Amino acid sequence: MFGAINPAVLIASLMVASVPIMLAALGELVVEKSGVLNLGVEGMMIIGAICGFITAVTTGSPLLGFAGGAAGGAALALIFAVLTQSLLANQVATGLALTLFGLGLSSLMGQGYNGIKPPLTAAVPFGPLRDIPGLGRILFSHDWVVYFSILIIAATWYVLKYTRTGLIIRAVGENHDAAHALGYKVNRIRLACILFGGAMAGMGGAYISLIRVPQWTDGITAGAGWIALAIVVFASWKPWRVLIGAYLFGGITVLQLNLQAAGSSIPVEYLSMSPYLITILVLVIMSSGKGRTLNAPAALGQNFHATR
Amino acid sequence: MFRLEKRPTPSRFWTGATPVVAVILTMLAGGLMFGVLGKNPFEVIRTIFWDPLFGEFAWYLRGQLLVKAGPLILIAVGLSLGFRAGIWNIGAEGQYIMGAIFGASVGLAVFPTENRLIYPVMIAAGAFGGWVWAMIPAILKTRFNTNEILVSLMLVYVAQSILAMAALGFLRNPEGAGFPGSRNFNSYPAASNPELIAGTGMHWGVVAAFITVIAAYVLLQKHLLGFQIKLSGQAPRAARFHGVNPTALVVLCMGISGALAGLAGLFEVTGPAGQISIDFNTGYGFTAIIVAFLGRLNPLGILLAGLLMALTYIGGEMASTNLGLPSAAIQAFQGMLLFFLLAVDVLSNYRVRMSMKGTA
Amino acid sequence: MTSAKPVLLSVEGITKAYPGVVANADVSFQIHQGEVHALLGENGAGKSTLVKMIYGLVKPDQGRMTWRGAAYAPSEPRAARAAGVAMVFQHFSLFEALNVAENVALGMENPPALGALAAKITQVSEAYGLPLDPTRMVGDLSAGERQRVEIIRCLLQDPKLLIMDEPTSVLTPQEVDILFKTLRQLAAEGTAILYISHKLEEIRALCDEATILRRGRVVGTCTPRERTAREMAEMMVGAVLTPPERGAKKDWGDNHPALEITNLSVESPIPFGTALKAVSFTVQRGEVLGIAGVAGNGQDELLLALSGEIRTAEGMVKATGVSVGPLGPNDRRRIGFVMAPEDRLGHAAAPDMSLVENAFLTGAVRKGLTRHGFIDWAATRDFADRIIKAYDVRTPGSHVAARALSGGNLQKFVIGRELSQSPDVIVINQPTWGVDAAAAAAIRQAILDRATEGAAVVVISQDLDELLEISDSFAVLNAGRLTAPRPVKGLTIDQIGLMMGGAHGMETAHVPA
Amino acid sequence: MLKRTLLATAALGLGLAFAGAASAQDALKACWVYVGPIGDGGWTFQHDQGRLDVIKAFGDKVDASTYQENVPEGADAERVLTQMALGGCKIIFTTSFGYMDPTNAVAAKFPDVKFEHATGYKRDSANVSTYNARFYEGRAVTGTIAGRMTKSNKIGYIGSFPIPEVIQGINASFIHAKKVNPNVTMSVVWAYTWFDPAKEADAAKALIEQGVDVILQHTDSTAPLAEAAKTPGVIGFGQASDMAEYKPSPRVSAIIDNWGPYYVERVGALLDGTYEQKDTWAGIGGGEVKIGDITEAVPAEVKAEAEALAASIGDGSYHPFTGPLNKQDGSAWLAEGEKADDGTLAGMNFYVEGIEGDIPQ
Repeated sequence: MFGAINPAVLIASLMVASVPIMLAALGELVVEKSGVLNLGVEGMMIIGAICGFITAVTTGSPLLGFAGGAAGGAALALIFAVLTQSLLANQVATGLALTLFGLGLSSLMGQGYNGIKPPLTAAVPFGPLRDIPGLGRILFSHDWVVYFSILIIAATWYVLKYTRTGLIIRAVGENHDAAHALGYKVNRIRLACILFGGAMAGMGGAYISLIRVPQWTDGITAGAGWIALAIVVFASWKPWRVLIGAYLFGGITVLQLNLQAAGSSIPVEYLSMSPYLITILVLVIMSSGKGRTLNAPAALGQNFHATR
Repeated sequence: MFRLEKRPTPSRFWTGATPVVAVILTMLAGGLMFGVLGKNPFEVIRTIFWDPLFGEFAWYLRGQLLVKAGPLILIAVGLSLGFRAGIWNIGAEGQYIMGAIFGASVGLAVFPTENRLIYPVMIAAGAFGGWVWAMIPAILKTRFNTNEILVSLMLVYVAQSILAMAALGFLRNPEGAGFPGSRNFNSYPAASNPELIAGTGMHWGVVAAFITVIAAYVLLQKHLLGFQIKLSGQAPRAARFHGVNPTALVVLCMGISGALAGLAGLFEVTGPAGQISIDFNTGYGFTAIIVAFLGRLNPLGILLAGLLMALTYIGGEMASTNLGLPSAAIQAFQGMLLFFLLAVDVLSNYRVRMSMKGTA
Repeated sequence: MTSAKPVLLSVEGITKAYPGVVANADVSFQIHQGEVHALLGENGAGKSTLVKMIYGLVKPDQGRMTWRGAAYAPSEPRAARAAGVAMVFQHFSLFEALNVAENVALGMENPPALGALAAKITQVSEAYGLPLDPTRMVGDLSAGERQRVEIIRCLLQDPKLLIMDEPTSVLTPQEVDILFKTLRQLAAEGTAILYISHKLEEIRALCDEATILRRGRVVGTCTPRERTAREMAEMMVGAVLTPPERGAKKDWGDNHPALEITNLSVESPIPFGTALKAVSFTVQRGEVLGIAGVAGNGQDELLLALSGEIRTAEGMVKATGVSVGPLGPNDRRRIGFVMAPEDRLGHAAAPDMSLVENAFLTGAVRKGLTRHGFIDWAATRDFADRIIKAYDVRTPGSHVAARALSGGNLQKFVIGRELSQSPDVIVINQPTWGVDAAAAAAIRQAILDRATEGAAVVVISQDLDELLEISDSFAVLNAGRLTAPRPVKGLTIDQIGLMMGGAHGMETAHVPA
Repeated sequence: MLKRTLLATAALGLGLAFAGAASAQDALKACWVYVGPIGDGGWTFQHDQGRLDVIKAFGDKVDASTYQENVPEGADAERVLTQMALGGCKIIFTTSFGYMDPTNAVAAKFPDVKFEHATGYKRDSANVSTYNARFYEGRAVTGTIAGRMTKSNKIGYIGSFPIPEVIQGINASFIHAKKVNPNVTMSVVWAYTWFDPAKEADAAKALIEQGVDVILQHTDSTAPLAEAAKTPGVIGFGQASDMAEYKPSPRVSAIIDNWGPYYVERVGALLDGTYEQKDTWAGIGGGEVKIGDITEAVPAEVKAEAEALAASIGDGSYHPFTGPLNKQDGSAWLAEGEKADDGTLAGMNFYVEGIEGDIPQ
């Protein structure tokens, strides 16, 4: 039954489907690189989704919508940062609280925005390039956020690997005591990373409510934030692998629906649980390899409190 | 600016006082939120916290409080054991679903036989269902070092798919005119979990919750295993030095929390919910996480926290019907409660000092 | 001679208090250019706090510093580095998952591009006789090599004052020689060195001036070459110390070793750890075996394998004649085999738990503190109180959290907890690390007393002096291999040096076939 | 913007109602329980429109200000219903299938309160009535438009759950599309949700990628229409509510649930004492199902054909399930001229001949 599915269409489609989780996962990657585990990605995404939606609807500008989404995600991340960095709260619990609070607050903010059409984001006009058979559809048929998400992966990769900022982030995530002894402001650096992570998650959420669906409804992110967290582990904290992981997950999601639409004989229930089962499988494969865990930031999830 | 200074020994006073402070702060901040929403904050707070307990219909709602708190407490106590040991089972919702499906399957398989043994077997099957579902992340963690947070969570989605399959397929009521949903257990006495004393809301699940609270309390205070659980969470290396087998502990803690969540599912499906339906799960597994933290991972605390959380649900509902408060406001209110708890928690381990100069 | 050189740094009346502790009280001293200045004191005397203030990590409450005559008050390490102060930390400020060049770059203000920096590292490291490959992961380096990373990080900034906090505690004797050569070369080039140590012979060999701290106060200054180690020690401790005494040796009659390790090989469970390779040794009743070696050569792994935290194959570990390889810690304790790990807070004891709970941590089995799995807290409290009393643990009571105790007191509690279980075999890793002299003496005495009563004792330590003082036989752990134990009597420092370091060719000869 | 204003009005009305609770003491209290948020723009929104119709029709005589959104099915529903009954509600509309058992359980305890359960079949006590709408009648009309409009001859159907109501809709759509366009094929995607815009959008997208150019939806959000809007030439239909904001294309028409008349009738009956227990299953004829405005994107002759069909269903001259019809496996179901009986329809669990794929079990 695979024959009925056009690979170029599928690839183009999965590139769009994976944007939210890719942005959120990339943000979380930077957060985790700095040694912080923020499980509130889902909460930040959905706040980003509603803030982006409200901003776009109010201003009429999708671009401002994305800025609003990023700001909303970062604002929620700030709560996380204050709790974990200043008040030394448990990161796991705080992350979960963030998700629960985000879901509630977003639905509160979204009252009255149900069923409204947001301003549309058009595809980037590539002109004739778009009509190249196959490639045109894959490479030149998308909105700007799709390209932005790939660019920001590249930028994050470059910054983490080749710049001093990246080196400092990695150092803080590796050994906060040593970084503190060298005079780096551990909490401030982490704060910046947490805010970046929140902004990226917020943009990812805004992509769902402004482009992918596009409308607002309660719980619209539907677990994408958790998938993003899984992708960070899958990617073993490497930016380019976030891209692969997001495309893989996006691909499975798109493929299972296409298989249904193409009349596949695989029962629907199995198709709909397949993305999650495959995610688990991939997590198992990634974590069972020996030495792989070495890439995890050594101080991940530990709070830092400067004593003496 | 302020600065934190670690206390040599955790403050006993603040350990007890922080939840109270958190509730008060939440009332203040929540009141502000309700005010912004155009409601009278005092009226809303009174409707949420006072009316269900002492209002006109308190005689009915007090029992409902137990119905709502029962599964929360049952699940939260199980989760708290794992959380104390540093094992993060976030997928109780899935285990709750699977417990309900397993237990219901047993009951429906023998329908309409009447036998005293049916319900006990169903209880065992429910616990087993939750246990099995929790064993998946447990074994993946111990064998392959796979993150249990993510796996247990992914399995919630899988369990939901299975629930849909059950409601639409293998457990569908054959006399239900093709509609989704199983037979109703309330009309099958041998397999039902009725209200034990009319009007109290007491059903076997609430009884189980109370027993679990006491058992967990004794376990943590008096038993070697409780000591090992606490030790593993506070100082994992010291725990191994003591002789704790981390693999066994993960399996045990996940198993207990899974089985308790499964039990909660079973009691719910045979009692208050009555049947397997597509939307059978209403988030008890996730809310129980808040309850566990709100109760400071202490069984007695969880008992109180579960009741408090049930109060916010039922009171919130009343605020919603009577005062037109959006139901989402209650959810945000509950989130706030957890935030404030985490925030003031710092007081039990740290002293807050004001400093003249800005911190370096 | 020193007065001829201009003053570089002057510390005047510095006071720093923490809640409950005065870390520094009215401390004043001066460092001259090109001088090697020792800061001498016991653990807890306030040395570390003092240098952290000089390095800008901590701000003094009172007092002032001048740098080349100008006021000096660094608000952060960056400012200190800009002035020309560099510091090598006792617990290295290194990042294991980053490579050497990246680690160096992190300690510099304006590092060149990583490529250029790598070239410079190679160049400087060779100039000072400290060879280092800039592309290697720090996690893969030995402790000595790690220290080189720190030193080179400092040297690249062309410091005027180099602070070294207990630099030799992780070095082999040969490495110490190399380090001293480098430091003398630096001093000759005009760099002042502030050298923090409690090792008196080293200070006599290296330093021009010494400032001695006790309980946060300056209690004296001296020129180390002109004083004996004993004189300085008494200034440092404030009392006359008596070396531990060994009770009369008895013949225990049986020739079966109490502890017998045969071809013990295990992978390390610790990231960047060292695997043990065919370690073999035996210890008789009443014997103390000292195992020396530089940190990171397999000490932690050896303790884990002996404690049962790493299970091993049948036959590799035998205690009191029982093969315990596959048994866990509690089964080992049951037959009288107890151990005390190095890390007090987090490994030997749970920091947030009370002393009662921590007494239960290892005492449960031998003291019979459980019944059908239920804990007898009254008996446990009793046990904890007895440890506190017998080993002079200074604490308000057994209810306080372990983290509230000072290092020395907690160590006395931990060692006392094991020794008061009347064990037959005891393994202790770093019994007196970070412990003040009085407590250290008490701990050593307690260990020897237990040996006199017939226990077989293994002491793993990086403190050679300590090992030579209390051991009957002596072996060295190097890259996961253990040399054949030798009697301590008649062992010279040169021989120890050969056993310890570098001489990789020698190792095979020591490993029993 | 329309809906926001409506919401604001509703909120205002609510506030007033609360303030005037004492004075309205004698008014008949009618209450509603909703499964989703009013703002879903579909199912719950339409029920709430019905509630507003009641307010409009009776003014002071009826207090229809009490409702509860987002009530989970099961124990919570039972509690909410009990609270409402205790709180003085005289007639309670429970607007989701999942409320069936709770409704009957609470009804047994409050014989003086009337309970009206939507889409269910259990009427255990005398005070429980049930009501439903013949949505399949509307599906026949949209199926006709779909068959005429498709250029790729592929139409898609987004199903919520494989239950009789949805299967009726799939069959009715397909039968009538096939009738006007024998080459048509239909792909069904099951979303396993009534309302999840993200999932529905994904499902619509997958259908479009498979070459579908007409999307019929049996889920309640506008997301499939929003997705259709992204691809020129793809059309769809409003579901439950008019979804007029996607006019004239991709939304070319709509199946509208119109509960107002029923609610007004039942509350009115209770007021004047003519109320009795009953089971209502009305369609286009009874006004419960309305066909939304067919836009200019549809050629006039197709529009006329569709309107004629709707009219013939409405006046009872035509039944959408009229033989000859075979089941999917080729076995005979309805003979020439034979009409399906309500019992078979209510439990429909098979596809008609020509639909590919299996109904999930």
